Amino acid sequence: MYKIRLQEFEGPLDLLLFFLRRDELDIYDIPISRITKEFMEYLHLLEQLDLEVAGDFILMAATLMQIKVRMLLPREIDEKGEEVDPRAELVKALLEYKRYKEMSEEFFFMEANQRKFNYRGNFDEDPKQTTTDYGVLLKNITIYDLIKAFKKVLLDKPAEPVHQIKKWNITIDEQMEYISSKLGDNNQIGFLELMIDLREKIKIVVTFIAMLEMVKAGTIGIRESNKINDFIIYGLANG
Amino acid sequence: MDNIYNSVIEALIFASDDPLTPPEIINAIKEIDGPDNEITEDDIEKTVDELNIKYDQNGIAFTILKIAHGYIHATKPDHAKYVGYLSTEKTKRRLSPASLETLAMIAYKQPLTKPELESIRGVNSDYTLNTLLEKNLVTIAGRAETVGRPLLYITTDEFLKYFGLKQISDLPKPREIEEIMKDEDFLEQKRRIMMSGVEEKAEEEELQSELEQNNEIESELKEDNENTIE
Amino acid sequence: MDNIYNSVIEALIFASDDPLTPPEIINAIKEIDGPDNEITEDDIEKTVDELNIKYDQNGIAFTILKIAHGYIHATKPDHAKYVGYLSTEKTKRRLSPASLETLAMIAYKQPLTKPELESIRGVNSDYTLNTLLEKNLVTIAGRAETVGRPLLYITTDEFLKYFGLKQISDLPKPREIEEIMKDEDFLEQKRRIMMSGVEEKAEEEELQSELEQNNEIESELKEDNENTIE
Repeated sequence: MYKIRLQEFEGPLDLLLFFLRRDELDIYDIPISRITKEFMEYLHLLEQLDLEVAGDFILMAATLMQIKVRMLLPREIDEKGEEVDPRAELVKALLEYKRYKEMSEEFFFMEANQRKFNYRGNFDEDPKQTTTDYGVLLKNITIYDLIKAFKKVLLDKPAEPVHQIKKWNITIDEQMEYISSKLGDNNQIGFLELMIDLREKIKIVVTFIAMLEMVKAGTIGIRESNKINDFIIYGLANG
Repeated sequence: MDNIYNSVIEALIFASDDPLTPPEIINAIKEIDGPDNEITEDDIEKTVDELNIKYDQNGIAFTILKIAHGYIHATKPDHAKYVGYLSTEKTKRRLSPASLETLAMIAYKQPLTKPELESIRGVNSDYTLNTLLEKNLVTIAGRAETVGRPLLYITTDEFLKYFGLKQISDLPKPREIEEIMKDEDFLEQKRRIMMSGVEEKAEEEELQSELEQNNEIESELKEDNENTIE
Repeated sequence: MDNIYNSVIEALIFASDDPLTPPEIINAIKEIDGPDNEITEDDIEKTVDELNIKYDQNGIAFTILKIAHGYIHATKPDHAKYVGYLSTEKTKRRLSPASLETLAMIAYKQPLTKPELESIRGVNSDYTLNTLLEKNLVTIAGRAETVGRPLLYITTDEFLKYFGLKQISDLPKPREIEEIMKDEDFLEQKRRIMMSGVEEKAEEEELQSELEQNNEIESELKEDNENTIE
């Protein structure tokens, strides 16, 4: 039995052409029974595997069977009184198919030739002067279009998180000195009073940290105040 | 360096999608003509200079630029306004994917209001709608009778003309789209499985028939054969 | 036509990534230099011919092709192997026999419906049609006036570009049925019916002429060949 690989056939017509060519059969006198036999053998390979493709092949099998039966019957007569060959339709279909199949081979060579041409790859650096002729560039574009476009860009652009790094113009050491200087004659100061002159949030935070540092180092102490939300900072001698 | 490489280098730079570096050029040549080829980076630099002189002398409208450690072709600045016109024309001609999406929705569901459109697309569609109106691909056809009486959008005759359609009903129907665009992967997979299956099967079959000489079909066909006049 | 336009036309074609049609060139020139400019399509054709002669005489590695109704610069085929090594073209897969067959039928009989196509091919063609639509080699152009009003398929400019044709009428003529009928080739196998045979042969020829001694690339190409998609 002849080994057949399915992917070499684009369909039942292709397969029939293959049989005809392989066995050097005459297309105008197709030995229907022999071809049908070959075809059925092939169909047997296909039928369990793919219904869709097999569908096309089954249709052809049915057609072949029908032709075979009609070959046994007395020939039909056409209007001109000539015998109609039951194979005529099939032959016509085969020739029509072959006609374009041939051209697909031409296409194959055209494709191969065209693949040898390579097109230009990089257009980025071509100097383009686009701004001088406003008439061309801004045709049909109004101020309204402009703000619309601008708005769209703003809307479409997801807000990027901004990580701004700002150098503190203030140090903990400075603020420790600041606290010491504020203790004054009484050697003490209320927390709110200490902070009241500080305008920037960062300064308040740094001063608070400086205060904690000083408490930790034992240079100052903290005690309750009689005011709500306040406390007293007092200096410790010999810190 | 062999002179034929002038032309090879020129072709390589021409066709490259990115600035082409001398090592890449050398690599390509050695890959094709063997590692013994003695072409150097200096040869390439010299070739590029020669090519540029040749372009100049012959009044050719482009040149080879050296940028980012590589070479690329570019048109000379003299014609920048013409080239610029062409490229802006091109970008103006192209519909963005978003516009196309909007256009498709309107085409299939017309007449359609903006709220309906936006509820389908899930995004604000003012911009794409305006683009389409401006390009005269869609137009306004009155107002809906629903609350707020929103404007109704339909496609234009230009739309039909552009897509070669006689009437809106000539658009591919969802059923037809389905048919043509059947899950490709699925079909491809099926085809592959089928092919390898048939191949194996064919080999098996070959063996079997050689050994046994009497599979079902054959006998069936033999019967058939006996009843046939060829 | 003013001689300076030689250079402008050259720059315009060089800077365009798609085949540039004569109307596009004329339009660009008139936009910049005013509508009174008297440049014609014949002028452009003549210019392109002159440019190609100049390129030839000066041994320039590329040429202007007339394809897909327009003009585009392309490398001469001589250096395909070097360029192919570098470019992504090499990985671009060729069309499968089924796709070529389907394309041939649409190209010659366009506009063509799917039922007509399938009756000539004898197989369901959804998958190949979808592939060709996806690759923009064919497109839908309205509906036939026949029963069921099936969609009509035609080839695109991309098709022309892919096969290097200027227009559809430049396709090689298929043989008449009567010619095929008379032809003894049918028995003589001059024409191969199986594409795989043709493919191997073409690949062989290509390899012989292009890649004389390079085994590595040879095997790569063969692999490529095996990977053809529909």
